[in-house]
Amino acid sequence: MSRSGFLRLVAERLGFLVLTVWITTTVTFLLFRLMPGDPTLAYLSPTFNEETRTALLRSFGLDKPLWEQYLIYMGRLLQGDLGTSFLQRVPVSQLLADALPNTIILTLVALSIAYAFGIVAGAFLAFQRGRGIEGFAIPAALATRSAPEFWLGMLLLAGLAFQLGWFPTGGAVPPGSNLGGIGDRLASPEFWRHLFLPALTLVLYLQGLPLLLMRATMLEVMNDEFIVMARMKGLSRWSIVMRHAARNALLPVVTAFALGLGASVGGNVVVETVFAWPGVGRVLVQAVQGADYPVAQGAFILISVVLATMNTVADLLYAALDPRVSVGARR
Amino acid sequence: MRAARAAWRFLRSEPFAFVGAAIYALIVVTAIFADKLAPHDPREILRVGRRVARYLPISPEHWLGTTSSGRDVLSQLIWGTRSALQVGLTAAIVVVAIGTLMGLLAGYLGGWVDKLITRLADIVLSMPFLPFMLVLAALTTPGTTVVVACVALLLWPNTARVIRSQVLSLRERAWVEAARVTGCSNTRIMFVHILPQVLPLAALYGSVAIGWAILAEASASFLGFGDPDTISWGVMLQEAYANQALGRGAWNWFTPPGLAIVSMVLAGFMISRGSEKLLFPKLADK
Amino acid sequence: QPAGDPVRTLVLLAQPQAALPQEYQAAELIAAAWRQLGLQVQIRPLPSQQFSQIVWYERQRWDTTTWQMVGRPERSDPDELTYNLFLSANIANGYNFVGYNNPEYDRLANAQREELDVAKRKQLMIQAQELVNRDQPYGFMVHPKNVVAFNKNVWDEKSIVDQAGIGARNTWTWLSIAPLGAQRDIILNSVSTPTNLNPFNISGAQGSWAAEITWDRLMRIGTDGLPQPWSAEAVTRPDPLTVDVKLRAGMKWSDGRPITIEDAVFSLVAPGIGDKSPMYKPFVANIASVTATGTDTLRITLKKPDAAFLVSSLAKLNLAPKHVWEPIFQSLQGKPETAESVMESTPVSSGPFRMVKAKLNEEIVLEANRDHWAAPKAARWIMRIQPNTEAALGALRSGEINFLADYNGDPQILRDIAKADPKIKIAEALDMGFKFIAYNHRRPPFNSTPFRQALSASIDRELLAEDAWGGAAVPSNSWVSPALTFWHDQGIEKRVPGGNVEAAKKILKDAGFVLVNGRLHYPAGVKETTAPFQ
Amino acid sequence: MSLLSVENLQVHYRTGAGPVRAVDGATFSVAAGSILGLVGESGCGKSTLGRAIMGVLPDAGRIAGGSVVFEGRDLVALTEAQRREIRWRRLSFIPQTAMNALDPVQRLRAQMLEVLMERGGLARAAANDRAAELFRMVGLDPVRLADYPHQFSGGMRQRASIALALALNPALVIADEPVTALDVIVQRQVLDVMRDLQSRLGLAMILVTHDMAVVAYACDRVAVMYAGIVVESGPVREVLERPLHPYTMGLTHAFPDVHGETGELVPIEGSPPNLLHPPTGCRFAARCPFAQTRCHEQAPPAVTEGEHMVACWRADEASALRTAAASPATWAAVVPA
Amino acid sequence: MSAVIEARGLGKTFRTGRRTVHAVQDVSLAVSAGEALGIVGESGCGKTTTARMLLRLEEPTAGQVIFEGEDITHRRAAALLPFRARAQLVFQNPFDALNPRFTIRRTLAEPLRNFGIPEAEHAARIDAVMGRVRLTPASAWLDRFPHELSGGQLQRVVLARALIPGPRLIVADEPVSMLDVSVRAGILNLLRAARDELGLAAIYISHDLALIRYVCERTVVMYLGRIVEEGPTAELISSPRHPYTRALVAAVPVPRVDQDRAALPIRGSLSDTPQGGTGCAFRDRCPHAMPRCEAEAPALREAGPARRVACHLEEGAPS
Ligand SMILES: Nc1ncnc2c1ncn2[C@@H]1O[C@H](COP(=O)(O)OP(=O)(O)OP(=O)(O)O)[C@@H](O)[C@H]1O
Ligand SMILES: Nc1ncnc2c1ncn2[C@@H]1O[C@H](COP(=O)(O)OP(=O)(O)OP(=O)(O)O)[C@@H](O)[C@H]1O
Ligand SMILES: [Mg+2]
Ligand SMILES: [Mg+2]
Repeated sequence: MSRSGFLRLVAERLGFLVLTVWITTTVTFLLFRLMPGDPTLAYLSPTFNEETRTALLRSFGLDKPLWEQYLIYMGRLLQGDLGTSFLQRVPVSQLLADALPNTIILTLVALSIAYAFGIVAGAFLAFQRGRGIEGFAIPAALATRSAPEFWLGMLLLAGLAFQLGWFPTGGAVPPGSNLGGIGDRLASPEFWRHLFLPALTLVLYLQGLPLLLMRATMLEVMNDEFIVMARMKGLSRWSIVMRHAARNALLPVVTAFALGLGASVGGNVVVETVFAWPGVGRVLVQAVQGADYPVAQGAFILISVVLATMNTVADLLYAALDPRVSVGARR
Repeated sequence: MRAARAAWRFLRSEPFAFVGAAIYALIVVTAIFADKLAPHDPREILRVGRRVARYLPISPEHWLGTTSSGRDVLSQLIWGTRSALQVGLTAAIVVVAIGTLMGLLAGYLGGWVDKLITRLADIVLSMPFLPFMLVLAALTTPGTTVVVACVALLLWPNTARVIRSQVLSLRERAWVEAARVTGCSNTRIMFVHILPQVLPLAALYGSVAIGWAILAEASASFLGFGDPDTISWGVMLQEAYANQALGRGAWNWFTPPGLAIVSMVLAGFMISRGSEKLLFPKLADK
Repeated sequence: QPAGDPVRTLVLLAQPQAALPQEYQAAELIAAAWRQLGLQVQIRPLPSQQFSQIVWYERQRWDTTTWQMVGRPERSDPDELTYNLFLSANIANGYNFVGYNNPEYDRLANAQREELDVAKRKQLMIQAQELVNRDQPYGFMVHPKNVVAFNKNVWDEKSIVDQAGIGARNTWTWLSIAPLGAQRDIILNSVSTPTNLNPFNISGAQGSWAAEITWDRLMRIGTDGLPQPWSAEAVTRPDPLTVDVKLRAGMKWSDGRPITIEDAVFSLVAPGIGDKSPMYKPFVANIASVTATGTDTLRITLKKPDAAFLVSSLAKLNLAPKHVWEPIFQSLQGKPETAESVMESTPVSSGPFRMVKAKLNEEIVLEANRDHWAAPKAARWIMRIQPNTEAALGALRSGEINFLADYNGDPQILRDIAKADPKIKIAEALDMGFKFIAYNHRRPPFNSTPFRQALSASIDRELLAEDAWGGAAVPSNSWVSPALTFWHDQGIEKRVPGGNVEAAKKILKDAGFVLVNGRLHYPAGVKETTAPFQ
Repeated sequence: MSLLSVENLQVHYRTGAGPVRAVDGATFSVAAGSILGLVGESGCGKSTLGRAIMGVLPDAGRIAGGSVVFEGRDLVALTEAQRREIRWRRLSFIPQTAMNALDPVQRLRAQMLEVLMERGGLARAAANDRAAELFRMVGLDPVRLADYPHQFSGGMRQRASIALALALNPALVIADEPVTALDVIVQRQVLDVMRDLQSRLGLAMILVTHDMAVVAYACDRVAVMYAGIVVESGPVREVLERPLHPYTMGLTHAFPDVHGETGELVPIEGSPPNLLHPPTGCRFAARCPFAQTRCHEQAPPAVTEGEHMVACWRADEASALRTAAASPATWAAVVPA
Repeated sequence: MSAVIEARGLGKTFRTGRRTVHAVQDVSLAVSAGEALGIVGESGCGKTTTARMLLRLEEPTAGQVIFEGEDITHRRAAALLPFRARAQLVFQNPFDALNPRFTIRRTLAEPLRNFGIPEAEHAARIDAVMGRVRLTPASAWLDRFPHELSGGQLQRVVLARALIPGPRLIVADEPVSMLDVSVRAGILNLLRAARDELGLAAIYISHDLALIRYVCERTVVMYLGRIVEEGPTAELISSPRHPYTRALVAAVPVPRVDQDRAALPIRGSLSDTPQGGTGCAFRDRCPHAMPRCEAEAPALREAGPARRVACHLEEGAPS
């Protein structure tokens, strides 16, 4: 693809990304304003009175008309200010900033392992098509993908943590550790020990897609004429598989990875809850349960932005990796 | 009739699809006869004397024991098929209907309709599924309607994309042009000529959507946004979790609904996996 | 026998099982009992937000609902609940959301508030409880027990203190708990996330455990439930409208500055300045003035006599450093934000523990303030946020936590674990909170006292305590918990027939309600005019 | 001594319904430096034959009999490793659809270098020079080496494939319908390139096609395949002017000739037999206007007269049949089932 | 004799992204009843686009289409129905031209239904058309699905479907290029017979002059979207006047061993040709290109009876 063509594509996709984010945030804003109940309910207590309520509403900025709230909200959003938590009374951006790295690490680690495994296993299974191992491996891959994550997680937790005590039961770091920063955490074996179970649960759940995708595209590619040609050229099996088959087959898998990264950030909600993993998903669940809508809204926007961004990245990645994409297909 | 025979031939030749279809069949039969099959009323609080029959272990009377609130696990499991089917099927039908319609319109009409629908789909795809469902559940009444609505609102783009690309290639087929030349209106071409070609594909996506819906319902229930009024596997799991069935070692309560979910979702995957040859016709030559 | 209209289907609101499994099950059992009376009852679970919204702001709309009052140290004096829950003045917007209206009760509630003589006040409280027993504005269910557990290999069992109506998880325990070995950190769990910790924010249940030991107060509620001086050396009430306080000497803020009488005065008046501290403002509403009367003494003048002032205000308001907070309050002027959401990077406090780290969704770490006059024996206090109850249990067993402070699961499971695992010890204690079914007096037939009496009579409180709460609760028939031995009307829970469907039916029959084909009808001539809950 | 000689080759495909005898007795040979045209209808086994010679049948296919002797060695008997040695160095291939045959995600330079370096053992610099040379040889500008396949037109892709096939100076190139997808002018240009290379480099070639005119233009010899069997082969002039097999006769009349007379064209009604269950006798019998009972019952043996081989029971009556075959009425009489 | 269909200055410009393709420019032609017109030209020269515009399957960006004296260029889809019934298309690829899920009967009934022919007449008309394409007895074929037929049989069905509404015009776009050599002749014969017997106007498209010669008495040659030469087919082949036509004629292979193997009188390939510019589109490939060709595009001029050529060389040549 020509360089300028690609740049144009990038610009176009980024433009659309901005539009998507704007629509998402607006929809989110409206959604949350429709939420029944008002935030002061969270403070219900016999000492709670009308005056308290008004003061609270004012401090939440909820005493203004909707359009004004919207303008304020968008204005603040542009400055990265997501408001203050109704319940926890801290800036939402700070809650999210604490949580996002954890989610990203969990997702990236799990996704990378799942994809590494899925790609290798998928390619292997593609070569084994029609053999006995398929009858076992494919149902197994599908079954782990079919299990509710929390159920899988609870079973792992019960087995490996409660019964055997090999892994901690939750959280990201040991109690009272000084592992505040991401760098510290990544360097600590304890962190990885805490990461193991939630990551394993995710890996079990996530590996099915790359495995099946890799297998299917591999099968498709292996049937392509240019693979037959590569054989005719007398190229080594290794060259054929790595240089031609895998490279072509990987295209959709790489794209799926980017998409998966976006989707997982929002989809980890359940796993984060089971394993008390201090990530964005859990923040969101708690906020929704507690009707803490600045937080729920912030987390939702953050997740959507990550998702939309990763969707865009996936698109661009595909265009960057596949020289054919930019050519307008003839009708 | 021809279709039925073709379907049967297909199942016979594809063990995966066969197993999947068999599981579905079993679930459907169970759901139909749930009231006959279930030994107890799944909602009834069973008593032992004045006391609630909590946590009874597996016994001839209660094949899977009882729950913390004194209900028969097996009966709940059996009744759960109804809600699973209801959630799964409505979600699948809605997804397939919306997705197919959108895909068909976008693919066939092209132009601004296509642009609009693809853009819309892109935007919808950047709505995180689970979070969206939680928020929607919090905004409205939690329960299966929300699950179905979410699946329908957020999952149609997947089907629509596939259908669209299928339609894009179909509309280039000469027989579509032939239909135009022989006087067919666009509507007729779309719904009489093209639609039947993409329906099998849509149905496959439907079978995957069933799984999605079931899992979504389970996750929503787990996080406390299920409809406790219905007896569903998700709600069962949630109850078991909330009442610490695992901590009690009540595996008889915690595992069966999970396995039921796995098998139903698996069935959908199996069917679509078994249909690989339909999706990648090249494989059939191998 | 002639009959009126059939009673409409009654809808019993409840929070979802996921949120409050015990309440949900209780609601199911109660609905089953009411159905035996010939009523059609539907349980309607609502997510907590909608639930509160309806109960609180749509007071005309609902029939009946589950509800609870939780125990807090300052509720050791029953005044707060007595005054707020049932006073007719609170029907419209206040906490009397059921709409109970009885002038006799209003009189008793006001009188006890003004009565400084404890014996006389107790009499008034007993009378009020009797009145409520007769009118049954609520269907009381149970007083839950507080079940906590700790690792007795780590902590000396004898150093654990029980606080009346609170249980073993209390400030006194955090101060006195003594390590047996090298592990000197109190590691406890919390199932929900705490909130911003600052002296002007009421930090929710879990947050306040940390806040209470981070900030000092002039008084604290003792293990006996009575207020005792803390940062004050002495507190005296020369007359019903005057309180004199003498400050303890030699106290310091964590930034090294001494705690002065100005700080104390500031702490008492700050919540009342403007509306920057809405949550604390009610606690200073009755203060007319605070003046320093010396370098270490101050005098508070009240607007009205308030028997519970020491408990509800002096034991509640945190001591905040004036040099830090006065500028903050000033900078907040004219902005919508309140002092509640101010976050200090390192809070300046004076309590026995100091904040080291507060990752609200992960953990809060406090360390012992060795310079404090009541320095704790433990080294650190670490609260882990673990929403998964099951996992919290696992963590206790594996030693990841050594104090299971927040447990709302099945107590039986905990007992079983303790039986199997010698290192785990359970501490159960009656809570001062209570769980109840609220009847909406605005909506017939709940306006009928006999009807409410009958409903209450059919509730089998023993069964609820046993099966819904797994034995970790006792039957209730009053808002004053038996844990508050002094104030509680002994034996009141026996004075209402419990789980007695026959007695309930008789009450209904006597009041003119009629059973037709098993369905309960209003007395003759009464029409059903109330729309069913939608 | 011919460069390649294929003797009674049989290739079967395994299918759910039973074996498909895609090639069922193919015999022909290619002399060094000459072009053999392989003509036949769609599905008669031309590509299968080509792939069988290259030794890259799909998993379901296998050589069920016969021999393929190339430069004195029977390829069928070689091990995979030995066969790999020969591939591309001595024996290369030009595919029909160059678009699918070139790796879509690699630039042509990479694809050229891969062959030149991995198989030809050239250093990068030398390989680069050679690639440019090859491109020029087939009439492409070497700057286009930097392009991806999709950036080429059909004719250019075909030329690139030819360049690729010639990279290692093979002795024999199998070209599977290299010009079928191209239009006349480009087709002619590609054929000219191939003819030119043949005469300059002494290349031998098998040119698979279904177009007699292409054979007439470019080939020295021709082999006519029908339903898996080579039914006639010989020098092009011989076969075109004196066809011995009725199928070949039919083919020559089915073509309009741009300069010839515009009399009615003669179609061969019906379609080739299903190779799953090929008929017992002559495979063309069902469509043949001259079929006799014997033809339906027994497969005719191949007979050779000079360089001209034919498999037909009535080969000796060929000249009479030729006259009859020129009349449309002869063919119209056949009504295949 | 008045033309059944006529194109006047037809043009089509495609815009894809930033690229603009002038697929067809200023094409004028007319076909009368009973006449067959061939369109030849290299791949991509705009033959298909022209045909599709004539059938209103593609919207022209310039010019007019006149069918039986009526301008149908801008008729809306709904009003086109009568035209559709009278102008039919035979497709190139018979394997793709039939809905795989329709039986042959349903395929043939579809146009009848769409064009409002009473149900009662369907069976008779289907039988008749099946006879015409020599798929007899009809009953043996009608209930089959396309995949049960061979290519030649399918193409007959395609032809039958085109004939069944009783059209006045048939357009056949490469009607035999996908078929096996042995069955091509059969289809060509049927096309010829249908035209002769029904007196249709016909347009055949191919890049194979030999084939065009077999079925068409008149031919236009297109190059890069324009007509470069037009004339009676035999004349065009025996004495091509435009350099491109000459190359085309020379390039057509003949099934004879003795043939002219001289280099083609043409250079480069279509994709090398720069589009646009003012001069002759063929100039870069033309062996006779002269400075004038660079500057000025030749117009399509009368060049003898029924002949038109667009080449500067032809100017001044005797008409
Ligand atoms: N993988 C396969 N499995 C089964 N049958 C096959 C397979 N590949 C080809 N065939 C069959 O073998 C026969 C010969 O196929 P082949 O591709 O060699 O024909 P061809 O002469 O090259 O045809 P075309 O002109 O269409 O390219 C056909 O009948 C085809 O259906
Ligand atoms: N929908 C379209 N969008 C863009 N360009 C198009 C479109 N359709 C045709 N073209 C271009 O218009 C030109 C003419 O195409 P057309 O299909 O009419 O040629 P043709 O002569 O029929 O070619 P062939 O012999 O290959 O069928 C080509 O350059 C083609 O790429
Ligand atoms: Mg082939
Ligand atoms: Mg065309």
